[in-house]
Amino acid sequence: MSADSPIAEIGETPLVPAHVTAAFVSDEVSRVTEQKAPVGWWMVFGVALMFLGVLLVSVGYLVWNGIGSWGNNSPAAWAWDITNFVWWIGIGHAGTLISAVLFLFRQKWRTSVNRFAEAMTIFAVICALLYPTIHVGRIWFLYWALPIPNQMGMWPNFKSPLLWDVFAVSTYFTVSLLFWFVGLIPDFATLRDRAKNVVRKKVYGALALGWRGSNRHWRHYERAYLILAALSTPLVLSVHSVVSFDFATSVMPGWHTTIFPPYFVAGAVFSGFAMVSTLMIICRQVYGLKDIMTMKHLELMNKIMLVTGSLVGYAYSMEFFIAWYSGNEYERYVFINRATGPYAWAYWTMVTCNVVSPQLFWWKRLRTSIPVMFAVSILINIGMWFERFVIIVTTLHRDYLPSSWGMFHPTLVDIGCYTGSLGLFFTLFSLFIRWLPMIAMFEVKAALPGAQPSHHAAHDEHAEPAHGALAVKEA
Amino acid sequence: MQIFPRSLNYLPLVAALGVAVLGGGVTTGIWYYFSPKNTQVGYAPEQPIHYSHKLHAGELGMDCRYCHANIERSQEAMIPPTQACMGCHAVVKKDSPKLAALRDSWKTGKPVEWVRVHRVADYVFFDHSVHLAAGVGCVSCHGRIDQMDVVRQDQPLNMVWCLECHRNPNPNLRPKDQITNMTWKPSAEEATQLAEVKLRGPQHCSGCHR
Amino acid sequence: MSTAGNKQETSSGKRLFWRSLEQKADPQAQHEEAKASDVVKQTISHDELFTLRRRNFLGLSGAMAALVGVEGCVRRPVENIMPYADMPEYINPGVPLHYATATQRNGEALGLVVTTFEGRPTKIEGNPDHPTSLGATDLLAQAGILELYDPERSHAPTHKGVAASFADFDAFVATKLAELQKNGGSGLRVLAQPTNSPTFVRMRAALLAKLPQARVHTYAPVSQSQVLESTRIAFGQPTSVLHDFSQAKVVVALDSDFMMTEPGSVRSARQFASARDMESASGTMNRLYAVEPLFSVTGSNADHRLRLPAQDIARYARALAAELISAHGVQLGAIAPAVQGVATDGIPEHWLKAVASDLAANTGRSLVVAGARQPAAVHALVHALNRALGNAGKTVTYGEALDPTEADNFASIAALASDMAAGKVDTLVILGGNPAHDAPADLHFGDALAKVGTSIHVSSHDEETAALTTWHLPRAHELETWGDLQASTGHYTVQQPMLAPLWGGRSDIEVLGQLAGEPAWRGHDLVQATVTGRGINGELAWRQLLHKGVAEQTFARVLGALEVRDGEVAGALRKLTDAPALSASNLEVVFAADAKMFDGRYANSTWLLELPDPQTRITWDNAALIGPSTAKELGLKSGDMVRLSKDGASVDIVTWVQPGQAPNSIGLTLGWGRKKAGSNGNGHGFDVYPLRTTAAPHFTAGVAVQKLGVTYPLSQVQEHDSMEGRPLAIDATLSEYKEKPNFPEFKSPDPQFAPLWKMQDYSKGNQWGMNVDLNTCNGCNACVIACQAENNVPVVGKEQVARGRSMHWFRIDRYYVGDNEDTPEVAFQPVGCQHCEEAPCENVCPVAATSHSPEGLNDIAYNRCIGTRYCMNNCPYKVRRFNFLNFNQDIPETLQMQKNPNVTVRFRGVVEKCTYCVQRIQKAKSTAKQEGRHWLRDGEVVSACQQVCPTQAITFGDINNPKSVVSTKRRTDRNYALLAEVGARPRTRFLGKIRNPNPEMKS
Amino acid sequence: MSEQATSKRPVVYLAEYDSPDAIIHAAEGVRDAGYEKWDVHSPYPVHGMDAAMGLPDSGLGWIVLLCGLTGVTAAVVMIQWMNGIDYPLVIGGKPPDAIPSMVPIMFELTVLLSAFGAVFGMLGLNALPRHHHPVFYSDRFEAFSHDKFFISIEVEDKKFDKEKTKQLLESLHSTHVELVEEEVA
Repeated sequence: MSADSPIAEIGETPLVPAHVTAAFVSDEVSRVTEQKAPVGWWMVFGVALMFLGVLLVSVGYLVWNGIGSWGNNSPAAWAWDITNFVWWIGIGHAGTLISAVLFLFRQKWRTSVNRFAEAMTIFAVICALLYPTIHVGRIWFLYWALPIPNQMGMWPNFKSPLLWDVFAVSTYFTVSLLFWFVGLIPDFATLRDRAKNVVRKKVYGALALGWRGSNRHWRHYERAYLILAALSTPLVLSVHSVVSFDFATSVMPGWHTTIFPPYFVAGAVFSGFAMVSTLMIICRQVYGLKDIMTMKHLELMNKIMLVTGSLVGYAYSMEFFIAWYSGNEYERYVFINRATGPYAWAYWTMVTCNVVSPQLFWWKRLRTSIPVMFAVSILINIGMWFERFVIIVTTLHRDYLPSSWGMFHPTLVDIGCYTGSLGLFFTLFSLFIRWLPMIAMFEVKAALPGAQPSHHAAHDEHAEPAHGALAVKEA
Repeated sequence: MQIFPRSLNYLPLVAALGVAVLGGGVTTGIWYYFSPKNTQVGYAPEQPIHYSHKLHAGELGMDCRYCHANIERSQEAMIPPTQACMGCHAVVKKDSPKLAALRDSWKTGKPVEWVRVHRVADYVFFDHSVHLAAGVGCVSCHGRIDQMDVVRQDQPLNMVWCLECHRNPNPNLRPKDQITNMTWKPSAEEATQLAEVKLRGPQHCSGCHR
Repeated sequence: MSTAGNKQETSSGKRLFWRSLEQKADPQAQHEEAKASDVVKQTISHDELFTLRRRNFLGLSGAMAALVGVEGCVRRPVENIMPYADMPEYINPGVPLHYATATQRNGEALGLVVTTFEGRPTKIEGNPDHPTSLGATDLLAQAGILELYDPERSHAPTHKGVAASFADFDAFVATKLAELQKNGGSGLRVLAQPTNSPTFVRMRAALLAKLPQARVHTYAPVSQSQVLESTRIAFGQPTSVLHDFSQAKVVVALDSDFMMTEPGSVRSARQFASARDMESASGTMNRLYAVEPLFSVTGSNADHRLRLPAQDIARYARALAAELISAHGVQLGAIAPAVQGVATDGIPEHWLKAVASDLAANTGRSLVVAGARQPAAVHALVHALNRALGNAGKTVTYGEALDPTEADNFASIAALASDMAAGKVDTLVILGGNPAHDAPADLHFGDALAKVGTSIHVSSHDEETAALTTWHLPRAHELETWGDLQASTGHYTVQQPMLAPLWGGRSDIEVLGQLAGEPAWRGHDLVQATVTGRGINGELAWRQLLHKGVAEQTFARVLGALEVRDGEVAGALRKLTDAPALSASNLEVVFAADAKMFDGRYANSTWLLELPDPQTRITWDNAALIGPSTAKELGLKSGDMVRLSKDGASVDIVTWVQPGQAPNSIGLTLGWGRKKAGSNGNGHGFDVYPLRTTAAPHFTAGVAVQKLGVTYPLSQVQEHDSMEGRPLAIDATLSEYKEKPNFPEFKSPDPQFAPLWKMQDYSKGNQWGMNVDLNTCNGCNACVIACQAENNVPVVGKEQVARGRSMHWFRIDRYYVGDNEDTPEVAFQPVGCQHCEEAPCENVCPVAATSHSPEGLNDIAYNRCIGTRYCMNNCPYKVRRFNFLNFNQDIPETLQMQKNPNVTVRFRGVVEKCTYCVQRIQKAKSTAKQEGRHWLRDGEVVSACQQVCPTQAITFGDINNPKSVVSTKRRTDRNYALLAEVGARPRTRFLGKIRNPNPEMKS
Repeated sequence: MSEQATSKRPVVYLAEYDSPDAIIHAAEGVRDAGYEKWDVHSPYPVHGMDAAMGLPDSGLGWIVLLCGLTGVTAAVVMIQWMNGIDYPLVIGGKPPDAIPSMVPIMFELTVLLSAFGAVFGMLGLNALPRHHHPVFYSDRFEAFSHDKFFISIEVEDKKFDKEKTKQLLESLHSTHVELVEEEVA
């Protein structure tokens, strides 16, 4: 798995400078939620709100007027709607991956990133869920897709990948949300105990559920955390696999491919990490959290992007090979059409952004340069959107019968629905930054040098799985 | 510093109970009140003319097909034309004030505006003739019309209800000559014969939706 | 639909039906027609429920589902059922009745059977007993039903643009007649369209007898004048020409689109197809040579096609004649010298040698036909050739022409126009037609109208001419009035009204009768008089005539093989001057009747506007068709606006680069660009009449093209012409077929693999399947409209079509085959839902809105669909349509009356597609069950597309019944499945196309 | 402040520590002294503390396993009944009760219910949420979520003795020992 590459160098040098102590951590992190928001925050928040407005208007018009407000047509019955869905879902993968997979792999450096990434996951999934919801022709009957007893005696069709989606994505959302909240409980307690005014005290107090750091609690707590991680790991892999089934189980050339599940997962991790580092870079600049989100963290993430980016590139080439090797003329045409047809520009944008740009990270200088990694992460986000666009639209617009070939042209409402979702995402995210601890304080504390009793490593094997998860191997 | 009162510790318990009770209540409520059994059955609007099936079909024992004449040949059970009523009421009760509306219609040629009682959704293509041909009696869907002074909807007429019979029609089957008989009960051997019938109504979409 | 059915009971239907029945029963009823139509108005207007109901079924149901809660408290909205007050005897609410009638089409009668629900006509079919229809119809006839309900038809007479009543008009006529009778009717002119109505002819005679000074002119923009003229030349008398393609082994079509726009196309297409049917006893196949400027439907079906400018066709005809004489000793007598030594440049040699020898080898079994566009001399030569080749009396016969005046078509209107200009016309009666728009431009008919004392215009719409005339009378639709028609075969049909005129209105014969001072001038009386005049006496005979839709005896005198007057023909041929050769600087334009608009009279029909042109696949517009090489020379691309000008007249029109178009020849189709056709037709396409002159009404050279530098957007339903080498519409030559009869199977083999799961058992009961014979399908698109009419398929408009949202359930894909884009071959492939047994669309629907019936139908329940459109993606045939917007919003009441009550009208947000006309299947089953049957007989269910098909290319039925037609078709070698390799096991299968090229034609 | 107030009743001893090492030794002390109703409070899970307190392994896993099994069963039963038994429709020519297409949802429901089991099971075992607790009377205690460590011994413990317990805690090098009292109702 992509995450185990950096293991070796972790133990060697500490991730955080010496002056970072438990107290320092809670002060630094809580500060963000306690002080006035900086100008930068207000700017981001304002713009985000504006685009949220755009979203509301576009969606309102869409529902009122019908799907025809979009550019979708026959043959391209799906276009930007599902493109955006898959894009957001993909982004929504990094969070759980970081908090779950890296957790299982004992990657202690995750501690300063995971809270952040999980939040991003949840907001991304919210944006993703928007599209399957509004893309249906009769949204008021959407509940028919759920197994609810009704006077028609009808049930959903469990053979439909779309229904698997419903279950997969909603499960993913719920589990991520629980995971996130569980992680937040002890930090809520911190905020509660630091709070000066009573309102803050009561609000955070309520959220903290009366947490008192009891070791009898920590015991179950850590076990729960471990189990959630163990559950989320296959879940995170399954979700994008299921999303890829929407395409892989169809009969469309260019969709009907066995490579899709791993290919989609890799892509998801790729785009997810890109989005995380974009956001991290912004936040650590705005809030000067350079001591906790260190360059080392960013570098490690860049390495993962390099790996997954290359994986994705491999998938692209393999698709072509298989299409050629299959000898199926329809399959072959689709791929030739992708690279040379009317949508070639989209295809090559995708390749440049996703395969070429991350290769810069082979060089340490580039991989540790803030401007470079920021630019690349943005490029990757764009590239991954185009990947989904290419998969969906270029396959549909020219399939089996040339008589039915056509082109897709987006409308204003299409654009509104997409940019609007970015508005929704950043609104939620800036609210999170403002009011919640963006770094898992108790986890960082636990992972600090000297945070754990010195002589006990020896005689507590029985508790190893629980504690070990958060424990640090002393150098 | 103690922020919350001790009593708040009961919150989880209370919340759990509340959710259970409320959720259960809402579910059963919707289940019952929103079901056609409740919303549809018993609908008995007032008609422009107080026509009593109780009197005509019941006491006078007129056959349904005297008025709903085309029912064995058409998907629609026709509502009798004024003409049909006048067939008798030109002589019987010819001056009854109750029949004023009828006589107007006959004079002016303007139809009597009856209020629809039995209604299936627009996209359901129900065919009377087929059901009669299969041996489903009027009473199965319309109830004891012969006892209704004012026509009332007797069955929910929703999809689940249709499907019940389409899946197992035998309880509603009867000899073709008994179709309009409201009180027919199968004799022992008739019952066994009918139990034999392998008839099944369509359960695929286009059976009823086009 | 039961509820809807009741609604219609209450709708205008009831009253109307009764009236039409009564009319059948009682002639006198006619006199109340005016009153009747008032009743109609009321009954329609007070029927809002019907409107509401009809507008958006699913909309309501959606609301219904959403509002159950509310209903729980307040019950449900009151809904009324309005039964008949006094019910007509035959009527059985919910069960349709069928009436036989006929429609006039381009001087030919087309026998029809009309379906009516409680007096509400909803669908037109062909009359199997009628020789010109043989049970089939064409797309214009199918669209007739929409025309009937067109809410923009004239609603009332107007006098000087002010609404008036028929009473006013009658008063006016009375006074006018009085003064006309004094001067014997001088100054009275009647302009009528060519007719084949005996009653009309009778009335015209009566009028002229009563007012000897009056004159009757005949004009239609598209007419058979030159054919009649040619018979006058060749035989000394104007005759009708009747072809029998079923007997012709070799057909040479000279600029003749006999399958589409020529008279009797339905009959011709059927006969032609029958001579191509491989599975027929003979198993032999006819061969068609087409020589034409435009790429016509007929040309698309030719085995060999030579693209030649219209002006060169005459040259070719003569060269061919010369070749026949010299090489094959065909006797043309005095004609011979007139055809010698014609320049043959532009005509490949084998097109003379091979064609001539083919003709000569099939004397008596060949046929030469020429199109209405070609000069009389060419037709005369054709008559001579057919005579010389021994075809006369076999593959072509001549009959007495019912309306010889048509021969003078253009001369006649020219004379009228000059008289009008000279102020010689005091009263002008225009019966039908729209001369102000479609008369030759050089006559300036519109201006001339101003000089006419009183002008009376009788037509369906308040169109261009109506605006310029003193009086305008609504012209009753053919389904609204009594009339009669005589087919060129001599078969006689009485047109009976299905309903009283929706907005009043009179027929031509009525107005004519009125002018002729007939006391009983009502259509019914006039027609009955004609009928009795023809020796059909008594109520029973009359009723039989109405019932069967065609009289027992035929009336036109069949003249058989006539002697050809060689001298006259030669004379006519000598008059033909060889025009200078065409070039990019000396272009020719060819005027053609449009496949949809014809001459413009159907311009307001949304169905026709949205129907893709069979050849160009363009909707909602026409275009100047230019061949690829010529376009290159002129530097034009499809979509460029150009100005075509000649002698001061000019037309701005969009160009379309049309493969197969003759070099240096530009094809223009008539009937578009109407100014006052109605809100649908106005401003769609481009009016080309301004270029049309009495001198050259059919084609003219010396036209200059000027590129305007702007482009114009065109909406196409098919943007890609090539099959990309995929095995889709599979074809082979006759010889290939002979050695490998199952050739399609090699290209599209059925996958043979062991099933991964337990397959469904489709071995019991009726199993529905369809076969489409690509060999006989000629791509006329009638099926598309038939399906639209039967299944309430909505119209989406030009802009939506451009977006790729056309809703047609059934479409005809048109592919070009061959490398040279100037001379491609055409492959038509009709595609509807293939009803796959392992339907990919079903697997992916999350709500199971589409699933399979035990009889193998791919069902779709609109009311279950939530519109994820996943099924559309996963359909390899792309036959699923989605209501992207609410295309059924605010349909005018009268158009709602057209809707088929047995098919749901779909709301926005749901997917729809071909259902194999499941409503017809269910109807048949219902009947069967009433009769205690559980197995339907073959032919008991006929799909709409199958029923309309003139060539019987589509067969539908029970594939479980080994004796059914469809099963036998499936057993033939040519049978294959489209995209079989996908493994969806489609129920619709195709029969490979076979071309019959002449080995000697090595082009 | 609670010390000065009148008519108070002691509820818990709070002993404060600065380092993980200190607290873990102290915990072992208290454990060996045989107390039962006592607890350790730390800003983050302290490595080896369970052993130091002599706590058994968490039984949460079993709850999750149970929920997971419920999830997979629910999925199978639901799909088979809805598509296979109650209203079997022919979809794409496949058997209505086909197994393969059930797998994804079986998996998802397993995970979903397991997750619920893990979270709500944890809260259940921890008797959370519990917003009111004696330790919160102490103001110093608020530091537990910052960087301090505490041992709390409740009066309910049968070995609890105002003096002995205090001595024990002091003997375990507590930086500050506090008897938390609450007002008697």
